Amino acid sequence: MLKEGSNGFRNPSGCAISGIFSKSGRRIPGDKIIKSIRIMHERSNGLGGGFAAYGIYPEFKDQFAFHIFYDHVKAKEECEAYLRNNFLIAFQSEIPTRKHPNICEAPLIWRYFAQPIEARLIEREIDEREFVSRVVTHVNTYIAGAYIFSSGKDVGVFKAVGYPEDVGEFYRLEEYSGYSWTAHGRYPTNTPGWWGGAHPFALLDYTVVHNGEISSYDANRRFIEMFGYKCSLLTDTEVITYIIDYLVRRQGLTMEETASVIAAPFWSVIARKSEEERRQLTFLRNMFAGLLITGPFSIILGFSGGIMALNDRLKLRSMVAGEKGDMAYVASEESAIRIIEPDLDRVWAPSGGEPVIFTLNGGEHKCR
Amino acid sequence: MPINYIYPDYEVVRDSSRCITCRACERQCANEVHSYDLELKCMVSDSMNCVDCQRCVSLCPTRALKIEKTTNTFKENANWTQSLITDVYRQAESGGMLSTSMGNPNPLPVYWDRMLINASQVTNPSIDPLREPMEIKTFLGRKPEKIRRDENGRIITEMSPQLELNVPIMFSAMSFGSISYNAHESLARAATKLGTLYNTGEGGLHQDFYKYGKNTIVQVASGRFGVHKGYLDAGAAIEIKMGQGAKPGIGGHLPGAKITAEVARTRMIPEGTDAISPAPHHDIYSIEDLRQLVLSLKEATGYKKPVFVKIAAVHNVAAIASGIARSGADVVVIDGFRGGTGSAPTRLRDFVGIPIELALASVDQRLRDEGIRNNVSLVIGGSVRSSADVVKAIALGADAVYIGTGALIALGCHLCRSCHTGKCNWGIATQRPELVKRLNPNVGYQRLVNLVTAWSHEIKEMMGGMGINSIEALRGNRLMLRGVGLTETELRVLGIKYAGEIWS
Amino acid sequence: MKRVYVNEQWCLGCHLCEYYCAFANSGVNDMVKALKDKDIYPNIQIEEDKDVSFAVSCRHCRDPLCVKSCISGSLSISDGVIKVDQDKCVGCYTCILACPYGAILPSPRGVVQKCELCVDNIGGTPNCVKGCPNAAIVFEER
Amino acid sequence: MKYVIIGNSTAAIGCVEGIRKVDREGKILIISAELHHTYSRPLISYLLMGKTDEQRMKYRPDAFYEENGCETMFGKSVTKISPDKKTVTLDDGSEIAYDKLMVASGSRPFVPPVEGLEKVKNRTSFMTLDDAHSLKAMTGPKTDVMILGAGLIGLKCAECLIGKVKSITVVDMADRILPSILTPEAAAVVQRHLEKYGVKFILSDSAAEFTKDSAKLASGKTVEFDVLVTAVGVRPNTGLVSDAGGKVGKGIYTNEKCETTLKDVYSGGDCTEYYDSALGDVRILAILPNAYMQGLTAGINMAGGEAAFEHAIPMNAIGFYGLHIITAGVYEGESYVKSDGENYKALYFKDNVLKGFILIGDVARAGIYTALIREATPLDSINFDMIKERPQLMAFAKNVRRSRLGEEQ
Repeated sequence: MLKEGSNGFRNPSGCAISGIFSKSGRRIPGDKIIKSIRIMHERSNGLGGGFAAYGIYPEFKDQFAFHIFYDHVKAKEECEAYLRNNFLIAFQSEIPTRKHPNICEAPLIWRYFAQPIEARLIEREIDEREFVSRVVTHVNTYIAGAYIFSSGKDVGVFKAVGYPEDVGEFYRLEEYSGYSWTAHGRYPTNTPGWWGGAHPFALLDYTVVHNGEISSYDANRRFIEMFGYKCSLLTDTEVITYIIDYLVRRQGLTMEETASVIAAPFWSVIARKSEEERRQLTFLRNMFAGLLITGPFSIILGFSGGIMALNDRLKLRSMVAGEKGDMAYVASEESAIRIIEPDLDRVWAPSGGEPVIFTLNGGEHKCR
Repeated sequence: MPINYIYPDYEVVRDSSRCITCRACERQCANEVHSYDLELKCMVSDSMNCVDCQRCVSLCPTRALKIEKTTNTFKENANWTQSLITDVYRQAESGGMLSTSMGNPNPLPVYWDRMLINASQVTNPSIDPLREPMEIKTFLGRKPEKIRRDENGRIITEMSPQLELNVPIMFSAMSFGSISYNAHESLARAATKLGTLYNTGEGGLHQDFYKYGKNTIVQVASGRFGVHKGYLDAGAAIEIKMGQGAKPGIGGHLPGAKITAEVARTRMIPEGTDAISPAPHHDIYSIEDLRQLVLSLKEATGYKKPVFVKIAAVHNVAAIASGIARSGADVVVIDGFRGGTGSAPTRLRDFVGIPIELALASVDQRLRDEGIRNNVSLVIGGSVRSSADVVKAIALGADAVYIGTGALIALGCHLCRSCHTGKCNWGIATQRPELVKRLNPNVGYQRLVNLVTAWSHEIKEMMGGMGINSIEALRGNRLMLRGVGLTETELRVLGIKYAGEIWS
Repeated sequence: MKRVYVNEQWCLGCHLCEYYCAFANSGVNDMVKALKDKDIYPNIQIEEDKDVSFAVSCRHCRDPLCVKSCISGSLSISDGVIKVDQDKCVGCYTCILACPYGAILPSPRGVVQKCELCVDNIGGTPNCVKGCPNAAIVFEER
Repeated sequence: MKYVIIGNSTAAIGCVEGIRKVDREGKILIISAELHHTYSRPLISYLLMGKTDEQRMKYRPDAFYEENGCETMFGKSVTKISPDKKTVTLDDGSEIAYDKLMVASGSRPFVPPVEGLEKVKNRTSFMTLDDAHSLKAMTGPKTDVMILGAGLIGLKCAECLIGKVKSITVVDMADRILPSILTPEAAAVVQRHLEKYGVKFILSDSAAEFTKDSAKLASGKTVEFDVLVTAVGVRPNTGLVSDAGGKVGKGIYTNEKCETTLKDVYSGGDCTEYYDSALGDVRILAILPNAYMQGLTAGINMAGGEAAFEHAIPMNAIGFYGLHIITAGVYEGESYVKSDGENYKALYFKDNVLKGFILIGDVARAGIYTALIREATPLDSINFDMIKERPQLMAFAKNVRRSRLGEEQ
């Protein structure tokens, strides 16, 4: 079986995405997002589905929550040894699943709530997030058969090969409640079938669900890899996640600024802006030229305390946003919003390149 | 009667049934091939002096002329080819090095032609440049490593000096002296009109062209001809020429015959003296010395202008480029071994250096491996022949390309490789006034503008086909290239997959 | 009105304009047939001296002395173009006496000939302009 | 506005075209004693040579009057101008009112006061189409023709008779042919040429007495003839203006606007005198281009426009049996002469300007010389050696060439 990224295999795909967000921080059970993504069944083909949920681990909210696939026990042993060498593990368990007729060939799926060992941070002179990011890269690159697919605090990614609604049922998501949910149904144009290749893709608390096929992939990949990232899956989602991590976490850009890099306004649009805006937009486009993403995409980026939805600047993929009270919705199709909230206060199709950002209680967009 | 070992390579063929004896061929041939025979009342030719520049053919109003490769053949020998044998005769006669000009004509691999470009189908829409914006604006210059903010949290947008190009194509260095005043004017005006840059080469900047300074790269080469404060200040950027693809490792020699009063004044040397550029810069024997020159030039110009460092593509080019990227230079220029020249020893031109495609791929990868690709922009030259070559160069990782030979061809050059004789019938590589005037810059500049405009359209079409609507998304996007007819090693160096291999 | 203008800076003295002119006025559609083994009588002529050369043809003056001087009424202005009616012309050469450019020429028929901007033969851009290899002759409004 | 034009030749046509440059509406009435559509007088010799015909020798196309809104009154003569009443009186006694009047009354042949002239049966002058018709009717292959006068008219008459009559004898009291435009040296070239075609010349002699078919010359010689052509000069028709009180010298006086001294009366053409800038004096320059330009100037001024007639210089283009002669200006000052049998060139220059020239044979681009005279171009501003060689723009300074060839003229 060919995994994404193995032997240079790159698998572009079409998809369905959906996101639900409570601006007041109300915790919403997981069946709602399943209902939303289910309606877009036709946009997936059963070769991958997944979810990201924020606020689901309140009891471990200060611990990094690692979700890991193991192909075999040996990998688990090797990975756990590596984790124990670097982390104080507060709790670990298999992730609860239920038997599902449409989900098969499941790997071992474990989760760990852990905190980096202080001494490891000091000896490397880095902060815990950088440390965790390096650990994730190390495990995913060097420990054969182990794959960390979720690594943020108070956030969890759940994904598998299958239709997303089946994946949701498999992971018993109705038992989780979170203030922010995103979901992804995959329609890869090739036959993979590796669980790690499903979406969302996550690093730290950044999770990305993405529908599209970016044409700038290798330009983006070769640029971002200069900064210690290793694009092992060769998927768009992976590189987008790294770009966001790089721009937001490492360069300290706000979400809007990040959007103006990856879906930069056209020069002709920049030319019409005020002097100050023009200077900044030109600066960002020039400095991060290699991070401009072209080709069709719609993404929902989840982060602690918010989500951002963004289309490519030509809006080559459908994406609709809606609001009702404290609830915000984003999905590939309006139906996926209407099915869970028929009576919306507002519904609109965001323009290409225009980020739609929702945060808890209107808080800072910036995610540190 | 001495033995004449050399038979002309090309023969003038005149269709006397079409010749109207207008004598345009005679008047236009600086090599004095054609003449009118008063007794025979017809035109006659002596092919011995013909360089196959095609001037007469192009001007003949009745198409009565053509130039044919001679069929006079030495006994066939795959090892001792006719041209090698002829070269031996020449050297046995002269005792000197063989001289030639323009780019390497030998059938060495052209990697551009072995790379094919991708296009979108179904999963990712191609983009129509006639309907959607298609951006090829390019900035050259060092990029900052970190975002910095002021006390109000605003991003500080000051950065190292940048050049803004409307097209990722510039005109490469060709000195006034090696090419004519009118050729320079054509390049300068075309660069201005196109919103790109041309390069003075090492011959200084004629005072008439200071007004095109915003679109001028002023070169500082080993001879330091024409270099002074005003010159450095005049350009938008400064290029230190360490080497040239056509003749890596050696300097230049502009014969006194080409040092006319204007050339002499511009170069700041006496009229009629040979202008000899040393092989190395005698103040640069190491990378540290280069850094000093880079910084000296920046100091001299108030840190307002990006400094380019141009090197020939040689075996160790990646490491050298890496050194330059850390020298304070803003742009690294790599010139491939198929690049042109106004004059070079034949053997050097043909056998020293490496192909630009491989050099570019290796330099770009090396700079990324070291995480310093953003420290410098990467410009390449040395036989970029078409818009497809430009697209491939950018996909391999170049920020922009230099075109020299292509620009000269647009001006009329037929690659007769006789620049060194100074008798360019197209008014390009000559200083003889009656020949120089043959290149009307009003025409020449428009032809250059047309060429680059046409290439821009083609680049945009190809980008659109790939689903890319901004050149930066093409830069280094090697997934967009596939190889054909290449070995594993070549593919590895180029960093591309073979055509038909699965997506990667 | 568009006229033919010459710029000696770019004239190469190749004389091709003369041949293209003679061809345009030959009434033959093949240049070889029109000009081979024939003396040519172009309406545009190159003046040459050492390195300087330039073409001269009718300036199509707004206030033309030639037309005013014509004794037979064969020179006239039609839409700004000064034309000669060679059937009416008797070859008195008063126009040659009058034209300050020397742009009216005796024709082999014994009358006079002059540039008529190719309006009645090829039309559009005059053939000397088309044939000039260096844009030393242009056809434009000034 | 009503314009009345007396005459129907070059100056009259120039006047019509001048008026119409300014005024497309005003009425124009052309009154002419001749019955013909306007024709070019100098073409009568070409007519007889068969180089043109009556249709083609029309000075303007058939539709000219109609297109220019002209009424014509042919076969009528004006006998009187009344500038106070602003009327003209015709030979039938009728009066016609005008707002502006153009007198383009031309000239008439001078008939020399020689005894017995009235006895000559076949006699004509050679100025009008009717003269040409008469001459044609009188002559044939057996005719001996005597032409009195070796000027332009006499010689053009001789030329057109070559080969058509038995003999042509030209008599002139001057010592050379074309005395008004050629120097003796130049005249000899032309004379030799005409003699080749059988024309006989008797110069420095004059007719003392005629019988019906012979002339006794002052020298005592006798010339027998069948036909006599008198071509000893012309006299301007100035009577209408002088009778009305207008100033008349050698011809009708006009200023540079072509106004006579009579209010609203203009004049131009062979009936006027004018200032010869090359000569620096007043003279009659009875040549066609000047007539047209005077007419044009008058017309423009009559219609309320502004024009001035200046730079009039004597100039002539004439040819005899393939030998072309172009002359202009006056022959004074230093000279440059070059001659090679048929081709002859003489340039006359003084005070740093070209004053005159004579070209015989090779006359190509002569207008460049004419312009030097007309514009009084300082000779030290051009390459005079070059221009002596042949007329060429190369002789001018580069910037002059640029402006002449690169700017709208």
